[in-house]
Amino acid sequence: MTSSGADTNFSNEQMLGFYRDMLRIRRVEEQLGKDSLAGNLPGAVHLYIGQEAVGVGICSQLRDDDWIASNHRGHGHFLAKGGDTKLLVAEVYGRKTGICRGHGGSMHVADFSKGIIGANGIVGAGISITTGAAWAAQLDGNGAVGVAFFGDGAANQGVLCEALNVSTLWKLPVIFVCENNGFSEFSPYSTVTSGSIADRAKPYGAAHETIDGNDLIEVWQCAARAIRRARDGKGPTLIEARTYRHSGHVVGEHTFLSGTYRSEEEVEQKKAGDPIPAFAKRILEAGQASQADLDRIDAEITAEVAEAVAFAEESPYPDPADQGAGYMFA
Amino acid sequence: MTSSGADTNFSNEQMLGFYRDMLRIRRVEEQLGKDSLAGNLPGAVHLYIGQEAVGVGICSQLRDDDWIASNHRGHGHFLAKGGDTKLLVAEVYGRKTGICRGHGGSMHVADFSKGIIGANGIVGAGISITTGAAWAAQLDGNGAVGVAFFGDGAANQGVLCEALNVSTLWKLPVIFVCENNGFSEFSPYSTVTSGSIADRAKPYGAAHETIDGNDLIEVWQCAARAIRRARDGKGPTLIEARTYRHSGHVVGEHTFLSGTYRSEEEVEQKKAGDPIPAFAKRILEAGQASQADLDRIDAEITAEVAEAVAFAEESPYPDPADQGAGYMFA
Amino acid sequence: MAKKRMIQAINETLDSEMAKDPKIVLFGEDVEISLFGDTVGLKDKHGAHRVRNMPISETVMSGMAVGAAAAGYKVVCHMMFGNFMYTGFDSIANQASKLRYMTAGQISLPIVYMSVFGGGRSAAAQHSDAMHPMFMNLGGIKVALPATPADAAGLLRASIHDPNPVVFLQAAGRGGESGEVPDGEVIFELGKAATVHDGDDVTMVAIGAMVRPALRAAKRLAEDGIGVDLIDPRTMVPLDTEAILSSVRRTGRLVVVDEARDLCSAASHVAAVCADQCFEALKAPIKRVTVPDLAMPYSPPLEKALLPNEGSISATVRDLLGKPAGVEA
Amino acid sequence: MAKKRMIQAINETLDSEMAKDPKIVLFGEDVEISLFGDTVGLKDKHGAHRVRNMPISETVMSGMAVGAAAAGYKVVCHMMFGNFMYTGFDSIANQASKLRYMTAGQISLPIVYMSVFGGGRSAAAQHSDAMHPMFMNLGGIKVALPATPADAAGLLRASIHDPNPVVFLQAAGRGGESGEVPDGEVIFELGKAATVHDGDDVTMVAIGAMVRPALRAAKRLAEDGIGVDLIDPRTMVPLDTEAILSSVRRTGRLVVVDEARDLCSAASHVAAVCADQCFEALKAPIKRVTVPDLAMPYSPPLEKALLPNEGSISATVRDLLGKPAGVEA
Ligand SMILES: Cc1ncc(C[n+]2csc(CCOP(=O)(O)OP(=O)(O)O)c2C)c(N)n1
Ligand SMILES: Cc1ncc(C[n+]2csc(CCOP(=O)(O)OP(=O)(O)O)c2C)c(N)n1
Ligand SMILES: [Mg+2]
Ligand SMILES: [Mg+2]
Repeated sequence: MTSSGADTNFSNEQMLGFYRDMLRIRRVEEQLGKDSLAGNLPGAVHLYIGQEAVGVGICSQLRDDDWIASNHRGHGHFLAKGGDTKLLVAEVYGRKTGICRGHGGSMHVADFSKGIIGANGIVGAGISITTGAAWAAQLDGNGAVGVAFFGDGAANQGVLCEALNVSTLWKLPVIFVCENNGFSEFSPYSTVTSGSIADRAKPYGAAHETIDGNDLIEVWQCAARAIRRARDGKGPTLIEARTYRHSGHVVGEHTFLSGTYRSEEEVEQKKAGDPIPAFAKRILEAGQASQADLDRIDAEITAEVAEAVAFAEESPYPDPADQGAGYMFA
Repeated sequence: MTSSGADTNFSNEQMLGFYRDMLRIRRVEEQLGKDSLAGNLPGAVHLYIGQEAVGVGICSQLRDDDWIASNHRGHGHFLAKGGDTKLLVAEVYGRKTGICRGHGGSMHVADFSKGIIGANGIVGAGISITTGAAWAAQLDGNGAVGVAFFGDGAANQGVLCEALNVSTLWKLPVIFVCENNGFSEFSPYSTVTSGSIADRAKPYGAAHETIDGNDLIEVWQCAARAIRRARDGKGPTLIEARTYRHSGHVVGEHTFLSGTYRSEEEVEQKKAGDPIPAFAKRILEAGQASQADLDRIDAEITAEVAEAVAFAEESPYPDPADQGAGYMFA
Repeated sequence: MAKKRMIQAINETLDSEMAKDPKIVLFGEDVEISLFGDTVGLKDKHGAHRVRNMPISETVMSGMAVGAAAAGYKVVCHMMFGNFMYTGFDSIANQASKLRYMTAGQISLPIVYMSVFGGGRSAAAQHSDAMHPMFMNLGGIKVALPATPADAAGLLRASIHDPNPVVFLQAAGRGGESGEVPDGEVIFELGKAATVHDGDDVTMVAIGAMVRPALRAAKRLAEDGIGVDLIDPRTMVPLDTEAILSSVRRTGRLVVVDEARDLCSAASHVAAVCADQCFEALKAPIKRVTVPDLAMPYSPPLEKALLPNEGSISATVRDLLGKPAGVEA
Repeated sequence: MAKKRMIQAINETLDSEMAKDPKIVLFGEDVEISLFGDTVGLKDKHGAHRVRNMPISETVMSGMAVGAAAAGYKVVCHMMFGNFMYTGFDSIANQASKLRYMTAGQISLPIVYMSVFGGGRSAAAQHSDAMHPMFMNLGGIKVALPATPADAAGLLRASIHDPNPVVFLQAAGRGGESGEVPDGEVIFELGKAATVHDGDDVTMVAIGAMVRPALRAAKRLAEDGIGVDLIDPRTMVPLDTEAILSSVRRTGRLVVVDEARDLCSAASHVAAVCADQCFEALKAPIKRVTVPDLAMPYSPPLEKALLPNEGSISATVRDLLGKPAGVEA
């Protein structure tokens, strides 16, 4: 399916909001990528660059009491769902002021007050957790939904099928969002994944759509349908959003990998599908904003990132005395 | 699909062989069921009665170097693949002369010399093991195949989808045989299983068929296609064989369950589909044997079972000195 | 006080807690009809939305428990047999045990993962492991092992109230045993050991199902003038080390009885704690009565030979004290 | 002898074994390009049919290893990080560890489940567990923990030759460390400990990555006249209890250094064995230097504070001997 001009439904403000939200993720990630390469971050960092339209297209229409769970590539989802830039950056810097007080790091950023169950270091784990949160939402009866973000590689974990089965049976308000970026770590899609991922919903009778994950409007519209279905008690949807990961699987991989798993040409060609310039073009062509507006947003975001970095850098590392039984057991 | 008279291809001898093999399972199981109810068996027993056409229809065309793995309901597969009646009965009796010298019991009967990797106490576990054995067969290049038998309940374990994915990609000579007997322990199919099981092969592009598991000839023909596909290097097949479990999930369940999960009427009605009398009728109608022939086979089988029971009863229990490091580590 | 079977004590506790707190939900394979009887009748009383049968899908099940708990529910996740927890292990070991810590205490996860465990019923290797040591080593999971119907009621209630993940392991085949259960809402603090037999000669720590043969041994040894101070820790996480240490400081001797395989058993840990913290008080080697490092066999004589029993427990104590029994030894 | 990185020692061992034995196969996620470098180049040398990338499907992967081994292959199953073994845990805990026993020795299962494990690199809770105690308790799995490149080569070769399932755990972040590796086909018997430092005052058992800080501590303590007999068990299953016991019988003191969480750690087990079997020789409490019962945190100061290090090891020894250090204490 295509978005076929339906974006005219969005106000100028909304469109700029989407743009801002995508750009925030991009700029934060660029910063963290640089920091990681420079050796300034304690642990590994997996960048979301190139996939922003998925997280923003979906999370922009979620409520604070809707749940999301994410994967190792989770900064984008955190920000898209309203997580704070400073708290994110400080966490990845391993500081006491981070959202998890430095205990979680890049792969575990979470903010339960915003419905962000968190990134996850275990591929596929967010799928079952979200299914459970969706069961809770169903019990609450308040119309909240759960959204699990995961990759094409994660779709090969059997838990996806288990979750599709039980959520269809129980009509759980859950949306499984597979961001198919073409790679399972360093393995190209077709070497490890048979058939189409969206099709995996079919045997269970679950709703499913394959969309252009680089087209924010298409993502938004598909998500709107899935969210409606979920809030109306009609059960799960599996969305396969086709996108591309611009950066490596993990920042710095070229320094230790013995070979390559994708060509420069492929990367360059795929980068042409970058969702952010495409969206800027759409805004400009629709006359919904001027280049100056976009530049202003970029400047604001750049300042926001700089501020977050400064905040993180000024923040102390957590004191070992600060950890312990209080966090382990309630 | 139906067998549409194609059974005329089988010689009288073959037809009687099928009958004998099904009846052997039936009589052994009846015996073990009685023994278990009488409290004469150490552990739990899950009967295969009603499903014999599946095991026999498939295993009768497997070679000794083809692999099978089974589940908790595994006596039938053991016998169908050429496992010895005495060794089986003695094992379930917990005797030293059993196929596993009393160490395994009903849920773990295995005979590697016959390609029987074994029954399994973990629902779904045989699926991955068989996939690995099929990989070995592929490496051996000798045309051997692996067959995993499991239930409709087991089809809800995500491992099935993982196995379908990898075996399709690697074109592994493996056949996944789901014996859909309508129940996942005490849960009727539709309460825990969404959609059709055979369909679960589709998203991966794996071959799949749904058949009447009570019709031995239909099972045989379907298995023949799947085995051919596997031996020819064309990859996996998922077979959903619709059948019915005549007995309870576990022998004696009526003594401890607080309620019922299926009606007497349903059981009686379904028993009308019993594969063994249906096959007898077919043989007789086709004039491939007389009732006297069938009676003689029954008498022989009955004697075989009695002999196995006597063998088991006369056998000593294993000596605790007989277990230990030698079996734990090679 | 009333005599109840353990299964009944568990069932009544689940029932009364669910009646009081609408946030408690229970799910698992066949919890509606209930294989063991521990969850029987709960669906009719508390509703199909709160008591739900699961497909056979332990992986998603154990993770759903985490998600539902994170979203505000008190979740009882019935895993049937402890060995099936291996199938759904990731969400227990990587998620439930770590999520609160990784997020610096943003949430708590009130989950009870319950199952039967251990041997004694010829259920063979894949239905008979005693896997509490594995959970003990995870760090973020409490571990409760009731020895009696009263313990089952008191520990289960505490486990449900506890804001943290608790693995509640009920000895397989002990559900039918009867015992006195106090009237009313019996609750036992997690981390408080019980002294079930007094004595001055040797401290014995017995875990879960091992309390019963240990108690029989203690009573029999008492007849021969050997005083066993028998401690049931009731929970292994948290572990009431103080109760154990103060007993050992008094008796100077320790025997630990555990149904786990020996290597890295709970018995090993209790022994290690005492060899460290009350070494000066020790008068004799610390003995473990555990299961050999084998898989559990099917045939009764084989299984029986592996499991600790009154005889092996008594013999260990007598050996330790240099007082061989007349007949038994 | 040549200086090699641990990763290189592992890679060369895999390479030379695969060259000799066509029955050896290797599979896992991205083993072709190799995240850690330990399997790099093997596909090109030994063929795409013997070195295969897996989808991210640990459940089927760990079980495929069982099936392929049962069907006659020697299987190296690369699980990447130890924490991912939880995802594929059923086939390790319920199948690989039990299948031979359940079938009364009908088959053997030559499988090496390999992964990195442990902390020290800010990989956070889900990539940093030290889970060897869990495997030790399973009963049917050997557990190898190389401390040096030479150990890695010698233990991996023995693990591949061994007809049983072996979990081969390589300390995360230690792959880059160099060490002397003997020329030729170095092989170390599984179950044979190495004494890596001699001394008469205290026995120290250090496991896996802990050998290095323990050795540093031992050398430093030697300068102050404190003699540490440092034993690296190399494998925890089988465990060379004789080597440990005979050392403790000589020194009378024991400190165990383990990167596992304390509760039911390997350290606990070693302590328990000695508290039982060489009690009479003990002159002092048995000390454990382990990781607190927490999840591994991300931020470096937090993680560093949890892991045993030269300082905490030395301090434990000095305390035990009542010889506080001048500066360090
Ligand atoms: C259970 C588990 N297995 C393996 C890994 C290692 N790993 C981390 S990310 C990754 C690739 C994930 O691919 P995909 O799901 O497509 O997400 P993407 O990285 O492309 O966003 C792998 C194999 C892991 N973290 N967890
Ligand atoms: C992993 C696991 N979960 C649960 C069980 C308990 N259990 C044993 S058999 C069974 C039902 C299996 O149903 P199905 O696969 O349809 O086989 P059937 O019994 O109908 O032959 C269950 C739930 C188990 N043995 N293993
Ligand atoms: Mg991907
Ligand atoms: Mg069934």
